[in-house]
Amino acid sequence: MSLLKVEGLSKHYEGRRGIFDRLTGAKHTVVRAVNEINLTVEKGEILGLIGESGCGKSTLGRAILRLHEPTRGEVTFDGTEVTALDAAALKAMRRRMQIIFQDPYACLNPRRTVAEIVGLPLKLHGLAANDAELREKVAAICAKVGLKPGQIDRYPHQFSGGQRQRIGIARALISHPEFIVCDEPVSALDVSIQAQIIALLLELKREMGLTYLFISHDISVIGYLADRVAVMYLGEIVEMGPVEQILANPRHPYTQSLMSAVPEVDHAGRNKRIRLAGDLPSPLNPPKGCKFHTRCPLAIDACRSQQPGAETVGPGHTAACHRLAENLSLLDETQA
Amino acid sequence: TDLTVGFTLDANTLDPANHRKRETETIIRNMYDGILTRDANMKVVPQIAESMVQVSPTVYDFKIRKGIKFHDGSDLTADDVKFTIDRITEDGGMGNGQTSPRQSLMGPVAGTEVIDGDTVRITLKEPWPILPAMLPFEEVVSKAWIEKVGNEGAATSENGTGPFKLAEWRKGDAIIMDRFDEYYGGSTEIPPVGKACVDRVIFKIIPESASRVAALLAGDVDIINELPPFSVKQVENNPDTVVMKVNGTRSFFIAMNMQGKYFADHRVREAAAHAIDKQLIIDKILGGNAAPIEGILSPDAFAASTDLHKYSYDPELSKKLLAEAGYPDGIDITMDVEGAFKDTAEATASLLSKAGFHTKVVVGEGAQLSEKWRTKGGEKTGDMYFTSWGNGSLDPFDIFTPTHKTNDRGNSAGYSNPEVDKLLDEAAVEVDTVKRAGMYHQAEVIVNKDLPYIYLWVPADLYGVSKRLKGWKPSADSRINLHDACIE
Amino acid sequence: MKDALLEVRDLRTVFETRAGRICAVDGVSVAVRRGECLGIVGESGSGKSVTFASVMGLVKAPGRIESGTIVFDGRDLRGLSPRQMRAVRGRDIAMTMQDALTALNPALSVGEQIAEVLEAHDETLPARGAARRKAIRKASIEMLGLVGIPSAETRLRQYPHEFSGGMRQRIMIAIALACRPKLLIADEPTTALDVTIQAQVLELISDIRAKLGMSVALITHDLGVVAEHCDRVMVMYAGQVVEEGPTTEVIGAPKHPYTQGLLASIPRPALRGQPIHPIEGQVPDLIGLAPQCRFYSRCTQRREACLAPVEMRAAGPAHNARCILIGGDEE
Amino acid sequence: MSLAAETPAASETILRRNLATFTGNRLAMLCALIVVLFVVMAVFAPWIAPHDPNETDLFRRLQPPGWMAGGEWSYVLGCDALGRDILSRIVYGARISIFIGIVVILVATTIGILAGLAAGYLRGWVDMLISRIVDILLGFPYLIFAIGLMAMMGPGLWNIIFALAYKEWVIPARVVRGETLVTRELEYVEAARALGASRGHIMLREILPNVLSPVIVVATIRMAHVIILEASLSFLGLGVQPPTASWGSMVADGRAFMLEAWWVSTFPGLAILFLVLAINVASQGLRDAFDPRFSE
Amino acid sequence: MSLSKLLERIAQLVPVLLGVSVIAFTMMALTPGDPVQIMIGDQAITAEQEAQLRHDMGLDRPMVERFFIFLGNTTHFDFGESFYHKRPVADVIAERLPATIELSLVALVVALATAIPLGVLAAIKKNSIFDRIATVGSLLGVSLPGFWFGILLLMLFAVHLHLLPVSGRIGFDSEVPSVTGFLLIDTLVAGNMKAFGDAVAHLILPAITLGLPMTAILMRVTRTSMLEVLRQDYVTFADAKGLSRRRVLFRHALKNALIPTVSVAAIETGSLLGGNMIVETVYGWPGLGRLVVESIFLRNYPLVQAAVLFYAVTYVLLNFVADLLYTVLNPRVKL
Ligand SMILES: Nc1ncnc2c1ncn2[C@@H]1O[C@H](COP(=O)(O)OP(=O)(O)OP(=O)(O)O)[C@@H](O)[C@H]1O
Ligand SMILES: Nc1ncnc2c1ncn2[C@@H]1O[C@H](COP(=O)(O)OP(=O)(O)OP(=O)(O)O)[C@@H](O)[C@H]1O
Ligand SMILES: [Mg+2]
Ligand SMILES: [Mg+2]
Repeated sequence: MSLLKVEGLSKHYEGRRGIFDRLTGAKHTVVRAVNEINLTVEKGEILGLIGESGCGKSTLGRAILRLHEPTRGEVTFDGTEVTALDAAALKAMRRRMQIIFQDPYACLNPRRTVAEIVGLPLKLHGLAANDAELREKVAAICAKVGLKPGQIDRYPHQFSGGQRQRIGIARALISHPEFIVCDEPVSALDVSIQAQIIALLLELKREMGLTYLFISHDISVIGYLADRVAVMYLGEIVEMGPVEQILANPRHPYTQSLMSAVPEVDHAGRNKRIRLAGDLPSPLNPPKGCKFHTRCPLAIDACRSQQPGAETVGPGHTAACHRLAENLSLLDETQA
Repeated sequence: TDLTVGFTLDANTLDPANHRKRETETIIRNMYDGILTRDANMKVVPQIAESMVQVSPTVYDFKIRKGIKFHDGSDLTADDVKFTIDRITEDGGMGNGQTSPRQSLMGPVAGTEVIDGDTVRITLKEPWPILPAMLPFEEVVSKAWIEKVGNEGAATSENGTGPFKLAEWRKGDAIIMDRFDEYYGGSTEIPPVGKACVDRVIFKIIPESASRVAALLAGDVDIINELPPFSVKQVENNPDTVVMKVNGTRSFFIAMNMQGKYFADHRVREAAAHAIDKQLIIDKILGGNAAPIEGILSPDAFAASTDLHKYSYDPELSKKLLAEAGYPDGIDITMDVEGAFKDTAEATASLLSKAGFHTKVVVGEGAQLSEKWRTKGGEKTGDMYFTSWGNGSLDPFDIFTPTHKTNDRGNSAGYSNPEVDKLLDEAAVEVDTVKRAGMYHQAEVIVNKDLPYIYLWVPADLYGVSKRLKGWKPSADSRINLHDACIE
Repeated sequence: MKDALLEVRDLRTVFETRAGRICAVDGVSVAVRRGECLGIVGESGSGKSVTFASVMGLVKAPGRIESGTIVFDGRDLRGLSPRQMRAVRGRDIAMTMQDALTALNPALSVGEQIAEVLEAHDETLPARGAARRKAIRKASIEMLGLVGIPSAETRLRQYPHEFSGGMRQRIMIAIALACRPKLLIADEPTTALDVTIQAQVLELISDIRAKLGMSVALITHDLGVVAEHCDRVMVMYAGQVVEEGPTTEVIGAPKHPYTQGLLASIPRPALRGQPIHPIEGQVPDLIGLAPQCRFYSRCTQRREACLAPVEMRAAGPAHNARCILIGGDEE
Repeated sequence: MSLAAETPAASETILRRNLATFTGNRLAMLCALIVVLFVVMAVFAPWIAPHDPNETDLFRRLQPPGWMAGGEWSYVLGCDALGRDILSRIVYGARISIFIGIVVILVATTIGILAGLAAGYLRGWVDMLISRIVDILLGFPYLIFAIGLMAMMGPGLWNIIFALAYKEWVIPARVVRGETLVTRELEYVEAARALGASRGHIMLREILPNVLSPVIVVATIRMAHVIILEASLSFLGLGVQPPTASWGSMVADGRAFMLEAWWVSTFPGLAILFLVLAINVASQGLRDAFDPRFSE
Repeated sequence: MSLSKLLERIAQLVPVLLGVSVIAFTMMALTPGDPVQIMIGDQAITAEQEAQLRHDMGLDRPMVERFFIFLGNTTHFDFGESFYHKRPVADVIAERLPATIELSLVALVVALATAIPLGVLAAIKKNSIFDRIATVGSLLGVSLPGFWFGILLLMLFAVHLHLLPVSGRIGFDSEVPSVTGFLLIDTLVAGNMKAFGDAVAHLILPAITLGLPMTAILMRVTRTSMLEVLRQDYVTFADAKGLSRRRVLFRHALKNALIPTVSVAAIETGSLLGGNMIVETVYGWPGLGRLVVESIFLRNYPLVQAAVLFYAVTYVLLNFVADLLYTVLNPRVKL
């Protein structure tokens, strides 16, 4: 059984409607941030989640943890339906499911010391008998993420970005969770620091047997550490599969263009490039049919009216596109 | 020429029958004349009436002068006078079921009629000897005009018979009046008779007393009312201004709660009376501009007694009396007072404190204090109430009765003496003035002994006046009549 | 360098702050040749932006240029009066900024923001009146067209918030290029953008560079971008240039341990399963630096000699690096 | 895994750092000192005041200050209309002004913080309700509201405090609500939620400490304001009871004598000015130190 | 702005006005003191006459009924009759309004006209002597108790120097027909420059006393937001474009910096209107504030209630105007 199973998960943000909008029957402004997502995460694996800014990656991560109450759908964690838990049970469940945030500055309360921040889960869940034990545990986990014991009584502003990210990781790990949503934990960091954190996360995973949902917009990072990848576009997963498959043989035109847009040191002088026109459409008024058709060079009439369903294109590899059967490559199309 | 008066308050309305405010009347009085009026010595004299005859204790006849014109040019008739009085005295007399708020000022009027063309007869339900003293408070309006413009029109415009007619009313700022050139001349008993002297008079509203004084010193205004006593020197030292004063009609006194714990005891009241050095306060705070009193009546009032026992300033005696009453260490009391009289009350309180009455002054708002003290027989709380009572008519009826009759509206002390009640009731309807005066004297003597109040003083009304001004004198009823005033 | 458009020598820019004196740019020498694209890479705070703000004369208090020469097209920019400098800015040297959302004035229409540069610098315009306005309008529309924004006429009336991130970046580029500058300083033009949009914008800059024959200084911390777009690259670390040279050489055979570490720490799908080797530690604080190799504390190959000041050394014909390991004369 | 480079700072707290910034500001420090002096003066009034502030002596009525003809040095600042020593009354008056200032601000800030936190964090109908109340109270002119309340409740020290606090809480509430709306979206709040923290914990332990510094800044500025408001109420005759001295009522009582005895209202007026100015300058310093967004 | 948003704004007024009405009504109703008693004072009255008066004033009905009558009448702009003026309250207020509005507006304009340039200058010359003086000056401005300062000004300029008039809105030599009620406008309409000068002379001291704290606050706000804006990337970018200093400062920076100034000005104008009874008292200015305070003391319920409603409406409208101004200054904001 998968550790985490997400079925038909949606999260819609409803805009405020004034009295008169209601009287005149004006429509809600609804942001369909996440739409009908199905995915599973196996124990011990890293599922990479990739997509452009605003496509709903963070929302999905938070909806899974019920940090944002999902609009529809089910999340099952280790056999328990998270979406059906009451407040007390949910609190207990939060020991087991944690999150690491993108912004190392905003994710730590500036008015609390490291010991307080990292020790908070122990306090909340009554995991430490007394202060001494709490400090001991905090010191231990801090050491594990590479912070010095002498630093635990300092405030976040006294640390650099990379160190702050370590504090955030320590906080997520101290209650010994099994599953962690990593919401772009490295994108705010400099290259050299980024590598430190990635190495740390991999090491911790190995040591503690963790499972990650790893969100990033950087294909290189995902390609380096994920076991499987899900590609999101405008609130939906357009392609999902083992990382080697996706890298070597992306089937969805969006995945293909994403890959080719990444500037890479190794590919210097590459002259093949898929140039996508336009920007990500607004989730307020998502296009009908296939969400990608407005930017897709391969779009046909069907794409404009019908939404494609996910089809299996390889072992564990699915994609949602009307033209999968033709096995086209965008590169060929646009270079022609 | 213009004459400007720096005046404390704006008129509420210009309708003579629809207000209850002295200041409003002062302004209105320069545009409207009354049936009767007073001269500078407070003597009641005819104005629009040519003469007054008391036919019986309850019937008065007024012969109306001929040739008086309203400002709109129409002639004044006896009908207008009847209309004026009916409008005030009849229930619903204002129209729309409204009754004039001035009704109660006219006592028990039963009705008015016009007899033989130019005589107006007022009939009373019961004898009320002070009707002539009260009539100067009312002004005559034109029936036709009121019927034309209605109460709304009368509130903001005027059509009187007075020496000035309204030019402009800048609400809250000033009322500007022009001379009425067809003025009949005013009361024949107050010379000079004739048109007003100045072309234009302006009542400029300056509520702050310091600003009012400043305006006078700066030459912006020619007369200011309510000159504060401490500014007298300033005004006198200024080469262009002088102070004018006139005996006031408002008596100040301290009510002692006779239903309370301490002041039910006569010795305590007496002790309090001896604790206060009236003359000191009059000299130091009121600048000497007040007359001490030993009874409620002002020295100028009808039947005021001059031979009442004086409770001299004697703090030792106070302490002794207090000790006798069982309070050798003195007592802790509060003294309620309205903000306006705070300083004199505090000075009084400090004198009381020195004599063993440890007095805390509590400043309250007029509305709240009258609810607390003027309970008309209801329960009373509190110890002392530093207050005053105005008596524009200078008739004891209007001050003695309300403050001393059992459970009457102004009886803050909760005083009750059947003998005094009886005297006051009888005096109110006694037509023989000598007898009436005797009754009041008798009552004063009793009250002076019973001591429900500590009678303090009657302050003089002070005016600051420019030396350019001639022919004007202040009046004890605090009116400012500008008919005779001239500017050099 | 004889064909250098911009030549900066020994630039030192400092900030006097309450905490102490920050030497943000410490003896930086840089040259941008005519028509070339120079990439400047380095971690956050390494002095990339301040170096070019110094060139533009835009260092604001508490910062100031302490020493160095800045020669642009034969003119010494440091000797110019503020007024003369303003004439250079926007006309000869233009700049785009990292975040287009904050760099475009939210209160002014896009049209006005383009027009005002033309108004300020373009001498070919008619002197005044309707003709001038018309000419400016025409030029503005042309610029928006150049950066690929359709229906420019209506777009000119709109405000920055009505555009997407990529479009804003293009508008900023349009503004920068309005007077056909000789040098474009592009300060992290794509960091805030998504990869697909980033590709569009970078391609646009390359296209225009070719079309107008201008030089570009492309500031970034993405080595991939440099690899794909720049002729030469300069690596900065803690206020100093640590390595510079042709892109292929620097990326293909980096000489400085920092550059090497940087390249090694980029996670790449190719390295799946293998451990990456991050540079340990972090960038030193710029206050009170010792006169030693700035990379000393993080360097895996550090030795005693690194504790003395280290100068740039030639590592190839046009390739220099600031490391004692170069040239074999290590002690 | 080790970190070679160390962060520079020793173990200092934000508070200490802010205080250091604040103490570095000489003018602000001076003014803070003046405020402290005023407080000391208020607390030790009986030992400082040369005379009994309520001791009237009609023979000293409107006696000029010591240095003027007719003045006495033992009554340095002269006497008021009842011959009371103005200096002593100012010293005692500080008690009223400062007490009212502090209590009103404490009460209002406490209420305001709770209301603002609830509105900003809980949103929904709580926010709706609180925001409407805030709107209503804001629509009410301050002085008219206070005068109305004073008329309703009658005079008295505590009534003044109520009358002012009733409306004053709205200001910190608005500030806190605004800050909370921003802070609640920050990731550390989300992190606390993800860890299973309760709403109470999040509001009081995570958000509150972070919205406190603007509140402190606003509170000091408002304290200056409240002191003037109290004085204004006293000026309109709705202040504390005599003979208790309040600066506002001293100015009010003295204004009538402005022409003949300027000292009666000028010295208490200056006292208000100095205290309020000192609080304002000090709070400006606080603001620069605690809320860098406001400072340059 | 869309119609529905406009309607929404108006709808928001309703709960505020209702709340203000309820508070104003209950506050007055709970205040001890009887208007009839106050009106009668010391004078004689019989119980029937008193009952009659109370009836005429509408005070003989139960409180709840009075409240609903008040609400009902208010909906069609009938605020009842002033107890003492015996005229519709709306008329009495309307007569006093021009004075109050004129004074407040002039104070506002003076405040804005001095605060904005000073604030900008202080921001540009940050930490200069000028900045320091302006900072201290503005702190002084907010720290001066208006009632005391007003008296000082009055004593100095009117009494001792005789430069300016002591009180009132205009002298009596200059009569102008009332067109708008705003004397500055009326005198100009009448073409009477002497009267205009006179009206200005009367306005100077009250406007300074009233406007000074506001000037101080607005100056600080402008300075702070200007400094904030000057740090923004778009200002740097504008500099990088080689624009003239003037254009950068005024077109790019100031337009954005004014946004907080506008919202603070809206709030402060509300307090100008509602807070000027002190200034009106000191300078004998025939405005609404003084009337309202007098009316509270006299328990003139209808007038107080109507005036408070007026203030609330003004407050909401001012904020509305500020919102409209926002959209001009900041196109991101849409109503
Ligand atoms: N609280 C919210 N209320 C309304 N809309 C929201 C909210 N949070 C997110 N959205 C919208 O939902 C969409 C998805 O947002 P989300 O933050 O999940 O994107 P993302 O993929 O994480 O983007 P990024 O890479 O920028 O972090 C966006 O259009 C965003 O505007
Ligand atoms: N206004 C300033 N005041 C104080 N120090 C400053 C200021 N601006 C820059 N610095 C300092 O100068 C150094 C270099 O800054 P710079 O902006 O050039 O870095 P950068 O390489 O552009 O970094 P990034 O990639 O983050 O843009 C920083 O360490 C910073 O501390
Ligand atoms: Mg995200
Ligand atoms: Mg930079």
